[in-house]
Amino acid sequence: MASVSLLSTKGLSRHFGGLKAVDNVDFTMREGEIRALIGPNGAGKTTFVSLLAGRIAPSAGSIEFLGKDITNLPAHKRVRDGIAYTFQITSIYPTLTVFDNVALSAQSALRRHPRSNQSDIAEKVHEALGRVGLEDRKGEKAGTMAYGHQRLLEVAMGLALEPKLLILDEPTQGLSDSEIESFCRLVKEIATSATVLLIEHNMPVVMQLADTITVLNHGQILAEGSPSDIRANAAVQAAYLGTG
Amino acid sequence: MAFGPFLLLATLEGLLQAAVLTLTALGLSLVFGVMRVVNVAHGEFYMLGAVVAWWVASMFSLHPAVGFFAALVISPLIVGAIAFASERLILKRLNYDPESTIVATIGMLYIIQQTVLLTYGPDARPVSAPFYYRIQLPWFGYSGYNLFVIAAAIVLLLAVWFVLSRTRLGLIMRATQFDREMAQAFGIPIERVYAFVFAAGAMLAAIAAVLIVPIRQAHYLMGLDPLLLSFIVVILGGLGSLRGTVIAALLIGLSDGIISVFFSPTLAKIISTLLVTLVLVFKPEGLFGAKAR
Amino acid sequence: MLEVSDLDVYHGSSKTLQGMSLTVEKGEVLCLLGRNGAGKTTTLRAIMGLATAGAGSIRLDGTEISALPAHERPRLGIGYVPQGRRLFSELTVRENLEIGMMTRRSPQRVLDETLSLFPRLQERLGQVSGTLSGGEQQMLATARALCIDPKVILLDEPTEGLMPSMIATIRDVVVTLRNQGKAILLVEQRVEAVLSIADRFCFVENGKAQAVMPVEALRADPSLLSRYVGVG
Amino acid sequence: MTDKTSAPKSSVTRRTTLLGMGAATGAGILSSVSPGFVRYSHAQTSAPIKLGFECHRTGIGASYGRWYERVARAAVKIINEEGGINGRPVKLIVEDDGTDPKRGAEVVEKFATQHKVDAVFGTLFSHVVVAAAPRAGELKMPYLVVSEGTHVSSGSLNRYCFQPGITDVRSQVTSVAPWITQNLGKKVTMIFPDYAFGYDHRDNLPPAIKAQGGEVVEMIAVPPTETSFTRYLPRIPADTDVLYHIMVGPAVLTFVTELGQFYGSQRPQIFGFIDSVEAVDLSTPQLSFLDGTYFWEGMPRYAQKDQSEWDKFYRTAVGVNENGASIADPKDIATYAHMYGVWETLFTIKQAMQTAGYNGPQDKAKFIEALEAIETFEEGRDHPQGNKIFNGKNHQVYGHHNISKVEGGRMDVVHRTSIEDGMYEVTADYTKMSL
Amino acid sequence: MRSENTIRVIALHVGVLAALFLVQFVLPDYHHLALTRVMLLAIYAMGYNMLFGYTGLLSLGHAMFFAAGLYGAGMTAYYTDLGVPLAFVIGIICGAALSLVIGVIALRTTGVAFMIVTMMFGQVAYLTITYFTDYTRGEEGLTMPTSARSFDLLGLHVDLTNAVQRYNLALGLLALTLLVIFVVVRGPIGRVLIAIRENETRTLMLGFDTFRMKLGALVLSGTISAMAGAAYGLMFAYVGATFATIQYSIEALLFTLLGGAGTILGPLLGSILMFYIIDITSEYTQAYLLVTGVALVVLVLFFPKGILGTIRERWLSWLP
Repeated sequence: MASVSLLSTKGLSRHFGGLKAVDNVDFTMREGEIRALIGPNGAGKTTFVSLLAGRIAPSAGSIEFLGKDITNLPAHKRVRDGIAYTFQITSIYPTLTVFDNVALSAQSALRRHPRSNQSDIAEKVHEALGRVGLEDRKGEKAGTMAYGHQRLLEVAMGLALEPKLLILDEPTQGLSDSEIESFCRLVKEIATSATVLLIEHNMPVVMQLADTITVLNHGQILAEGSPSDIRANAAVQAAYLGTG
Repeated sequence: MAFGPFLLLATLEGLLQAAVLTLTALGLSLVFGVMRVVNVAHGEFYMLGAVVAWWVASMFSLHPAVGFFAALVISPLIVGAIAFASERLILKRLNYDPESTIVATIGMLYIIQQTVLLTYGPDARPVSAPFYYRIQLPWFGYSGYNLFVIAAAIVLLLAVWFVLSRTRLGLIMRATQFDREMAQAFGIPIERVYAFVFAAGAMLAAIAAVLIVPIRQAHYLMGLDPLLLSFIVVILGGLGSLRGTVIAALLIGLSDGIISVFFSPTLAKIISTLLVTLVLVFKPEGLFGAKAR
Repeated sequence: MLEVSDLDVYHGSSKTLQGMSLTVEKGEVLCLLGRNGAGKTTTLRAIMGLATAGAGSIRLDGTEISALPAHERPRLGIGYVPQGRRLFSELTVRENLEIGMMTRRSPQRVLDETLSLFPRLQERLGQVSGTLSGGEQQMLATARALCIDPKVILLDEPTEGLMPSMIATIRDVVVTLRNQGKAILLVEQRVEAVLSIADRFCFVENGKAQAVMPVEALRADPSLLSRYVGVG
Repeated sequence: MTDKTSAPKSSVTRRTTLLGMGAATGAGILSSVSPGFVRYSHAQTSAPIKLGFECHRTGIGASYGRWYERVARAAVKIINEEGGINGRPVKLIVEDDGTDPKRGAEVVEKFATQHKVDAVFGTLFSHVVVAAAPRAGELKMPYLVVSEGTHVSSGSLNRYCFQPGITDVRSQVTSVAPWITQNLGKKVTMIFPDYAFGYDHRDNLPPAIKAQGGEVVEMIAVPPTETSFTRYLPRIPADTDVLYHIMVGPAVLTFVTELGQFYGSQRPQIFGFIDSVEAVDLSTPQLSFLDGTYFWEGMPRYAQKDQSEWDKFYRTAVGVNENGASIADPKDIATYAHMYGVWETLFTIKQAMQTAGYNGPQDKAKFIEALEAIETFEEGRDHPQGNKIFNGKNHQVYGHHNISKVEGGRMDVVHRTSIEDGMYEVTADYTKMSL
Repeated sequence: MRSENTIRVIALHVGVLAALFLVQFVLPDYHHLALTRVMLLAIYAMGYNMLFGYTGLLSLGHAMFFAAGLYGAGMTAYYTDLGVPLAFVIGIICGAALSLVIGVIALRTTGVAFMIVTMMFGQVAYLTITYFTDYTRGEEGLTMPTSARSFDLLGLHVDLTNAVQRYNLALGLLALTLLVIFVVVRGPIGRVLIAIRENETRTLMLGFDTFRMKLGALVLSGTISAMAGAAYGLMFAYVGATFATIQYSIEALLFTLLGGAGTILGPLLGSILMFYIIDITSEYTQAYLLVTGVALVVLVLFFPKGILGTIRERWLSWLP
């Protein structure tokens, strides 16, 4: 491929006891794309992105990000390098205000820029909240907001980290149809400034957003290709229907 | 004294210490195992057991044995009832949140201790042993009652083991310990189990106290030492593991008796506390926990 | 037999069930289908009293049980086979079954019948259940629930992670139970499994039953699946 | 909460200093309207003299505290019946220090600044004394302890600290050592608490025994929190002639019991300090082993055949029967061997205040000087334990000691030391410190 | 809205300090002295709150840090001629060093294990003090010599036996602590600490080295507590093992819980209230610790947020 590889894994594996949750995965992402990661329950999707984000350590294999081996880098340092992870289950700080939630991310990102101050943080927070459309709620306590807004806040926190790679773990879960629609617009907008790795069950969303789809099953890559390729792939159908 | 006889004495003392410690620590371990509650007031239940024993024994002016055995029955019951009530009134309302229950049991510690101070007073008071029999060995004498305590503790331990592993009650408790929600899904009233376990844990401490009080006297501040030692034993043995608790109590009891002769007892305490702390940090399942089961 | 109507369940401040309704009749298998997090497991947990229900009602044989404490519900005859089996893994097979027997003081007959369904467990009564193979564990989890002699059985993804042969065994047992007249509420991801044993199925989305229909409808129109579950 | 009747001189100095510091310009105005000056303007003579009693009501010193308080109340009652001090009634104010050094220091502060007492007395446990003494000195509060420890006599405290009611450990040890070596044996093993006053024994016994040609063959220190002692006993050398023991706290009974079980009848001679069994009934079955052993007693617990009329009077006044137990409750054994110190301290306060013409806190210096001027106490109602010599330089009293033998569940005096037996060279001199 | 709050918050703190300064002119002697003590205890509790209230780590061994300051400063003053200011600094350094060592080990655990580990370390510290009796005089403790009761610093002569100077010194230290905590807590670091308290994994995934942050919080907390200990020992001329007992660790917890964990002024309020509650009840009963017990149970059952925490939740959301 012509474009630069942003992230790649080689032989990445993670075993829990006898279970091979992620098994020898070679995976590459190009800069600027929207990649969807799909697969049936228990296929190892969440384990795989946890390995990318550094939440768990791999049993074998290596991860490279921007040409640098990050396999042994602790999670917080990967974030500083530009990998942001938003949680599958909403994981905001419910007792803090929306502003403070995002300010934490902004603060983390701004450490890369020396001599930034409180007003720089505020500026970044405004920008991130503006992008997800939560600007007028910055004074609210995050936990009191509606679920859909909490998901957006989660994304804003990811954005304020100024990631090069944004991992969205089931972002549309629990959202209503209209919310999903605006969410898709948001992801497309995000993709103009960052590479997006999307784990999603909602196939219409995947089909609409993804440039490339990777299908995991039993911890291995079952298929990879454009949405139309995947739609036509018999093995994928089989995996979903439980015969694989 | 020559080393041989000395070792014998240290062993006897160590066994006595271990016997009492096992019972006390078992109570703490049971409560932690089943309820996941760290009961900081455990030592006060021990103290309460001794104080109630004095009170019961002093009501019977017949042969000391009558008072003692009456205390052995009544004291654990009263202590158990108090523990039961405090579980219902306090711990249950906290929903067994680990950190809140620690703070609450610290509060209970003071409440029990200070209430005893108000009612029983600050003196150390003796309870007569059911019998006095001094065994004269060639090198030193030893109290026959101490041997009785060791034997009684072994009998009690076997009883606890039997209840836990061979009875319905034990099965219910173990099921609750492993998966509280599934226990509920199979009709086990876990709230009642919790209250019972908390009371039973306190009763074990109380029994240990009744056994020891003819040797050590009842005093309102006597609860802190057994508490810390029980913590040490439970951590070493693995939180919630019965077999580990017994092994650790023997280890601590015996080594304490022997080490403190070669080193200062304070130094022995410093070293053992430090070691146990490091065990908790670096091997949180305990030395004999989990895998030994 | 079992009737859930307009049930709300909160988890923290967010609603995981909002207005869930379903009924399961004697001698039928109702299968819940839906995406991850749609509220299937929560529905089962709410019926067992393990998830706190807000508004709504749960009736068993016409009796309202939603106010009962969790431990009293199985005593009315609801057997639960949870996701991930959740055996008392440090207890032996026999002890796990004993706990089931204790729930409603089942007669010995129940144990005999249960073991006759799972002969492999009969051979392993003394074994610590955590050391069983995955399939055996699933058998034990099911057997444990059967030991309470239930009228209603709730099964949460019983075939998850099992080998095909084991899946067949579980399926056969479910069919046997249905034929015995028990009401079965099944959560299942594998459409194939659903098609082979369910009588009716129910799509769950956003904590609510979106559609209930006989399984024939799904057989006739597989696109229903992608519409509701988003597969394919 | 403040006492409007006393004259808080210290509040004036505080405000003056504040002005001096220039900490606030408004201070002058504030202080001129503050109530301190108003209060100071009318002195009074009928108001009571307030004595603060720092009491070990709780903690390990509690049994002492209970009896010290009874004695203090009995003595104050007599003083008031006889017209008080300088025509003013004495008011006793009791505060519990929990036998805790930190609280002890706070209690002294509370006495000085809230109750505004004229003197504080009564503390027993030496760690409490050590913690509270500096605060007493800085608050210029006369602090009369009944503590036995050598901290007063050794000069490590300050000019406001006195011990006029009871001898110090050094004196006790010095005076009994000759009797021990002459009557019990020359090879001594000592068991003592690994703690403050245990050290006073540790430091003073070996030289005293050596001076008599004897030898301390082993010193066994036991942590004060220890609850079991058997494991220390094998360290007693077999050739020990005399076992010298001193224990304190709730575990004393255990100690004696375990000693009994360990030795049975084949025991060395045993000499102990009564502290080991203070407030403990000797007829407790576990203690039968003590029969034939000896104890140091400040004042004999059991009424002796030659009981003085003063002992008789004092015993009745503090509610103790001839067996050293409470008249009201014969199971409640007194700390009789020590508690006379409280009684004698109170009468000493009265004596010194009268000599000084004490009329209020402004006369504190005169009160201190009057105390320092005392040279002897005559045996009498005010000093029922016996006559004594007081050293105004190190603020310590010296008196007789009793050595009693346990027989048939009671103790009888077999030897009474002379005052000179307990004297030693005094190096401390508090009078050089400023007041 | 934010800046308006900031003004209010600053006004509140300045007001509290000003009030503490002004009350010394009207307070009766005893309360003047008591407040001196309470202010030092409040510093200790504020240090504790840094860890418990803001970072969410419940330590049951904080007395060891107080004691590190107490003994570090006290023994320096007792055994050397380095002078009071240097002794004070040494006390603080001891506390900082101890908290660093303890932190590196204890922070490997969380939750209940952290509580037990800190409690055990606290007990080890206490036993160590009693073990080295030859130097520390164990339970009896050390009384500061006259030479350590006054010092000259920057041309000022400070007399520690003088109640007024002591009060204002304590107030100065309190103000300093308040300022440090205010700056830390209201700034970016405070936000991260609170984030760790609320959700540590998430904070890690936002790119913060949570272990380092927690360690920093523990060291700051231990150092502030040690400063309180050093000041306490030097000002009140006594150093003793009681200050290292578990009960003393629990007092810090109690003060903080009562006033409101995670509020800047909570520990101060809690210290003042608890001191007077115990002081007053001890006049009526010997079992004054009963109050401590009841307070702990009632707080944890009904007011887990403490006084200021409850006020903040119900009425004044701007309260720091």
